[in-house]
Amino acid sequence: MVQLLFFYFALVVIGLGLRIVTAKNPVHCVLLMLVLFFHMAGLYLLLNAEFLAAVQIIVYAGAILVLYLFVLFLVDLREEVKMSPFIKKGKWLGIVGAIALFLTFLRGVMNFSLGPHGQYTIEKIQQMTHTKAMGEAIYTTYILPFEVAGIILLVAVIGGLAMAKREK
Amino acid sequence: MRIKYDTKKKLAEQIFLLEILKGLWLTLRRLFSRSVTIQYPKERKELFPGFRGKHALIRDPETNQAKCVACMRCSSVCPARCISIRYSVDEKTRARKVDSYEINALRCIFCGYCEEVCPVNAIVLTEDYEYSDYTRQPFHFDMERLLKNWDEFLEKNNLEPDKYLNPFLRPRGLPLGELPAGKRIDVPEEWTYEGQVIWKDGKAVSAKEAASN
Amino acid sequence: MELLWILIKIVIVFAVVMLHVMYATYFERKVIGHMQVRMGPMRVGPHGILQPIADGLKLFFKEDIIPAEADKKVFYAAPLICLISALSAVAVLPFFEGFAIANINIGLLYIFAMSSLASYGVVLAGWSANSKYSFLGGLRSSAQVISYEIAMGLSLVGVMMLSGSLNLTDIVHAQMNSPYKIYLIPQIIGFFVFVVAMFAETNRTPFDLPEAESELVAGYCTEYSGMRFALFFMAEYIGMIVMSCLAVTCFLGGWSGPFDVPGIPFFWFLLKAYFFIFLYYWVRATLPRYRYDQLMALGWKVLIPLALFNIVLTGTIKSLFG
Amino acid sequence: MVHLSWYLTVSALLFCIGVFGFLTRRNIIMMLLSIELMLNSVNLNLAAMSHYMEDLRGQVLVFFIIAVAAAEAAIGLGIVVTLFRNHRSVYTEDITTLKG
Amino acid sequence: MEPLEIAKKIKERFPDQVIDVEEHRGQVGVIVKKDRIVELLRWLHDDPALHLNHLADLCGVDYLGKKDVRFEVVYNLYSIPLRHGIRIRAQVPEDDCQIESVTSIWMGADWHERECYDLLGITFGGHPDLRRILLPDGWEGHPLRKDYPLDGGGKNWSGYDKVLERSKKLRKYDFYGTYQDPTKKTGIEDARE
Amino acid sequence: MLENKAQLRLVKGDEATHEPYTIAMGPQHPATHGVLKLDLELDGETVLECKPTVGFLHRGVEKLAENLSYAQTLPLTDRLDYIASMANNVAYSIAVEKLLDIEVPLRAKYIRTMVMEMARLTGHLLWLATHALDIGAMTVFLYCFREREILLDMFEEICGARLTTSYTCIGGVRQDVTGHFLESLYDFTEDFPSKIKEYETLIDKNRIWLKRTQDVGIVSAEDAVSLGLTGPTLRGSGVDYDVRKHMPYDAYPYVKFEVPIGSKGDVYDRYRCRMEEMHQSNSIIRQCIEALPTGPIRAADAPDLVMPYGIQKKVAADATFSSGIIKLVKDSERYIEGDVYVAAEVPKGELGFYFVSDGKGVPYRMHIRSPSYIHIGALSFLCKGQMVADVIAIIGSVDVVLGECDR
Repeated sequence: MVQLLFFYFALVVIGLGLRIVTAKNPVHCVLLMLVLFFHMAGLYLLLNAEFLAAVQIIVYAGAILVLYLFVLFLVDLREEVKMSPFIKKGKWLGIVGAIALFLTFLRGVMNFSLGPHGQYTIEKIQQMTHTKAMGEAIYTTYILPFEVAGIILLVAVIGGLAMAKREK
Repeated sequence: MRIKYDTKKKLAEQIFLLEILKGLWLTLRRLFSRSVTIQYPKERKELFPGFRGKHALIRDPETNQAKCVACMRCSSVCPARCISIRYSVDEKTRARKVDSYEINALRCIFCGYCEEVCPVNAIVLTEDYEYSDYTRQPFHFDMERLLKNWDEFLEKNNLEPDKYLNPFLRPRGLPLGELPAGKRIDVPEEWTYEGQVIWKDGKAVSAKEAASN
Repeated sequence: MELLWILIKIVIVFAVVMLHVMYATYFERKVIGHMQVRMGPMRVGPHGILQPIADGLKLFFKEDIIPAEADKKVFYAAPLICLISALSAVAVLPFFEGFAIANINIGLLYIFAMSSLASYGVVLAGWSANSKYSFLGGLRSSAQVISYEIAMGLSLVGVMMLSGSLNLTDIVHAQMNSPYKIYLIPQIIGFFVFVVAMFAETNRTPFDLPEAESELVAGYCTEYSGMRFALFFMAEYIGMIVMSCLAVTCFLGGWSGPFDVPGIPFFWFLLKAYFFIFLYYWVRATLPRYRYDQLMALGWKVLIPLALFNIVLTGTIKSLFG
Repeated sequence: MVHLSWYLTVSALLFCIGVFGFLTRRNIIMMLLSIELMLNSVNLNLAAMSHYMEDLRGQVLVFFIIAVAAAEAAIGLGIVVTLFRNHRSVYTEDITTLKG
Repeated sequence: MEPLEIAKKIKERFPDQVIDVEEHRGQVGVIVKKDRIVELLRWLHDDPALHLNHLADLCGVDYLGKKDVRFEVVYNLYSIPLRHGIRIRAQVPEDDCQIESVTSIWMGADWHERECYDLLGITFGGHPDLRRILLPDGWEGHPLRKDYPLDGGGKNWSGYDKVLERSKKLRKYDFYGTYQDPTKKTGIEDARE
Repeated sequence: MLENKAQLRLVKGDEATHEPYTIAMGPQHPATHGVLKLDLELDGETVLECKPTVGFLHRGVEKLAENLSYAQTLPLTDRLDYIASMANNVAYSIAVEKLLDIEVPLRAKYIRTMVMEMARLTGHLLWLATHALDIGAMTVFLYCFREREILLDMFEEICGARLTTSYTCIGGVRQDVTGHFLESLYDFTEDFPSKIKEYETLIDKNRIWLKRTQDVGIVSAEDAVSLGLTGPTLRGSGVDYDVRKHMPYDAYPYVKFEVPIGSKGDVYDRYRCRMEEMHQSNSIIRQCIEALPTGPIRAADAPDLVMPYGIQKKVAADATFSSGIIKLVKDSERYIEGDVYVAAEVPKGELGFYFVSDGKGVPYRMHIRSPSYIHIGALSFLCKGQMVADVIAIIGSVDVVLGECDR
């Protein structure tokens, strides 16, 4: 059952990924990306990371992708769909590069071995719920990165505002 | 008079949305009040006499024909020019005979001038307002149809032909001397020039009464 | 066996929700009608009781018009996105003790996720129709939904802090064990923010500018007709119902009541939810509409600071007395 | 039983797709979207490892990556909007000058 | 101030411009030449003793066959603070059918003048946007001229012809199955015959 | 397939310039109060340029009037401002009476003032209804219609029509009022202030309403006069100009009323002005009822309805049918050459009629100075720099009717 689900999610994710980088209409790309995020969330659920699944949808699908949509609407798409989506002669270069990279990765994956196990076993996480476990980890051990992430977000907000602001 | 432009609210009003709550209270009260609408096809509004509706030619009870004498006043006063009359003149008596009398109700703007100027009260705009149809043809009233309209109107409202009163047949408040003979019909006292109403002590009374008191 | 039970639950909840949607339209027209000293639907059946069925039939059999210049795929998909995201949110609502289709640990987050997806349907509907009015409506709506989502999420943080859980059933249980029995009293600020955000999130008056008929004709659904329009309509009403249920669950103690009504475990829940749905109608009959920038200002300058203040207050009180 | 290597393969594949998209797409917005794809593959990788190592480190990192991805999207798209304002174009070959 | 006094003042200020002063039912109209009309009206508007700041009405009149000068542009002026008014009638001959625009004095004159141009064909020099307003663009003739044929000259407006053509094209969809091509004979008609 | 954007530009043949987002608001749009079309150029939601297009309802009333007698044109004035047609009737009648020098009897003057103020109420009620609906307060709409219906019923009682009244005639009114009418009107005036309060409860202090109306569509006093605005739209800017006070007609010199004047000239000021005007109208109606004198309702020298087109021409020889025609021929000296401009204060503003007579029974030239026409012309000035939602509020606040605008 779990394997079946995994294969379904994995196949859809790969297929959608391919479609996204090749589709002509950017809005369709974004829509497919939305579906991809859902399947990504499904994979997270298979990994018992329910909080991550929720965050994936709320932040990625609910916020980031909408931002992409907005910016896409700013650009005149009517012309875009008439043009080839790829840069000149870049397509084959990209395919070759990507395949080479994949082969390298595959080599790494084949020789990969896990390090020592930690303390958060699946049973423990399920018992205290994933959200709580994440919370405890973030607010105790990883409090400094958390603060840094907060600052990065703040910087991003200010930077975004400054850039998008119209020159008077 | 300069109007107030003072909309500053007190702090309590600002925080507790008092004006919005007042509005909500009003709509809630109205939820339980009687509604004012009329469920039209089931209920109908009572019309006042003189409503300018479907055209009709009054049938003279004596001759059973239209009263029209073809004076052409209605057709010449009609701003929309929707009345067309053809008549012939009797050689001997110099009397006119109406050959055809046609009203194009689709052109009519229902101003009521025709019934007001008619010296013999032949034409009338009846209080019938429901005569829609799918084609244009039924709105082209000829004489027969106009007389039939009159009969239908009487039947529908259970009226007697000589009891029908319409303020355009005898304009309210005009002195008798200003009216042509045909228009001098019996009307309630309130409609006559002498019986004009005025306002006195919180109610409408006729001028005569007001003078006698 | 368990799967079958879940399926049965899904069917029941789906049927009940759909019935509610149908009659929510009817009661909306009736309530607003009587508030406006008229009668509302009266012709179909006694007091127009069959009106929703007539409307449904009409919408089903109406011609489905698609603008020639529309992006057809997206145009088809947009109402479905709206409807599905609205319907999925129903799955985690606990209607009475032990009855929720999915009793998951991140129930609250799940509802947020689903309601944030609804903005896709709207913005894509606005874009794909290739009509300027639709487009403006779509943009307005998604901006509105995204910004009010933040206020709504923050307003519920207080509830999460008090109950210590994201599971809706646990939240109700925590409320029953709390001193006031409902979170309305300790979380009055959060409740206020939530109610305002709830109106905005579902695009209802006074925040109905995405479909403000006097400005943008009908906003994002200007070009939709027939069944596809009905899908948007259903999504809106399901959204209203979900938001009302969420308010009941998080602030009014869910299915608990002053006394148990035997045989009807969901009595109190429905009663409270109906009150919120009535509130939607009531406000619609009373208030004018905000302007777009004012709406944004209200969200960002009033509601979000208020919600943050509420969080700080709740945290302080909880750390001092809890 | 799902093996860790399966997750890693899926993740690697998705990453390569992202790389392909980033290298070849003409539209800057689509390039940014490809980066999101790559970030997602990394997230999957981390979450899977974290799951199999029975440690939360990886998942916490995923959480941070999502947060930073939001920041990245905001900044990146802000730049795109500015570019579009100045050049009336979002295509890589149209944007050849190093002006703001 | 009485209208006749105003007329007198105008005569004093612009002796060569005023042609005649007419009084009718207590209202006074000053007939002037069109040459210095803007100057005259600006003076009327700005002079503190007159201060005719409200342009109540602006319209054109066609005196075809009645007067030597065919057109007149009529300005009905009123002073809101001083409560007096006067009418200025500027003569516009047919062969030089043009007068200066007063939009620089009254913003509201804009649409009045467009209407006057639209319906009477008097052009206003210096008007910012002199287009047809009540009638569609591409209308032929100026309907309020006395020589405009009452039946429209037997010709349809070109835009109407376009609409007719378009409706003919759309008829091929035959939404309700009611349209019958007049060139084709249908079975029903045969049956009737 | 095109390779890049430069090629595309070649195909399209134009530079990719920044075009503003344009929206055609109308002619079929719920908030343009008829067939008004506004071409809005937007930057985001801010209006850069607003170009009104009118004429969709043009019927050529002025041309028609040149071929109809004075009396026959009167029903056409119903169709100008069709939501307060009584006021147009009165305005037209007083203009013709000035041209023909007819003195109206006092009773008719009072009745006319009464119905004119009723028309003002119907007009303002419909304005408030639609204005509130445009801003989103839909309940006010139906509350206003509730009262408007009562007024329309009264119109029906005295003249037989609810909307296209044609109630006045040259030299008076066509029908006398009835006792029932007076009583129901009096009851209405007793009740009406509380109804105004009801509308005000819903919107007057409401923070959303205030936000939507205050500081929106501001027009200064100088600009307002220069634009030719009249009526409450002008008075909202603080200019004290009311035709009823400045050039009194009918019974207005005999009744006491005040003219509400705003200060800032924004939508809210115009709204308050009209609301106050409703109170004033109510009081005028009451004074008219109480002071209604007895006497004729038509002037003795009023021309017959069947006015001949050419005075010299004798109409259908049978003058015996009517006393009117004899009278008319006798009075033919009053048809002389000349021109008059007479204005009246209708709900929308100053409705003026400019007549040129060449001594016949038909006007040689009639020009209608319709307030809505001027107000729509001012829209592009008012809407500049506002937001789309404000455009709606501004259209509502200047209160236009397209029947009057397009004529």
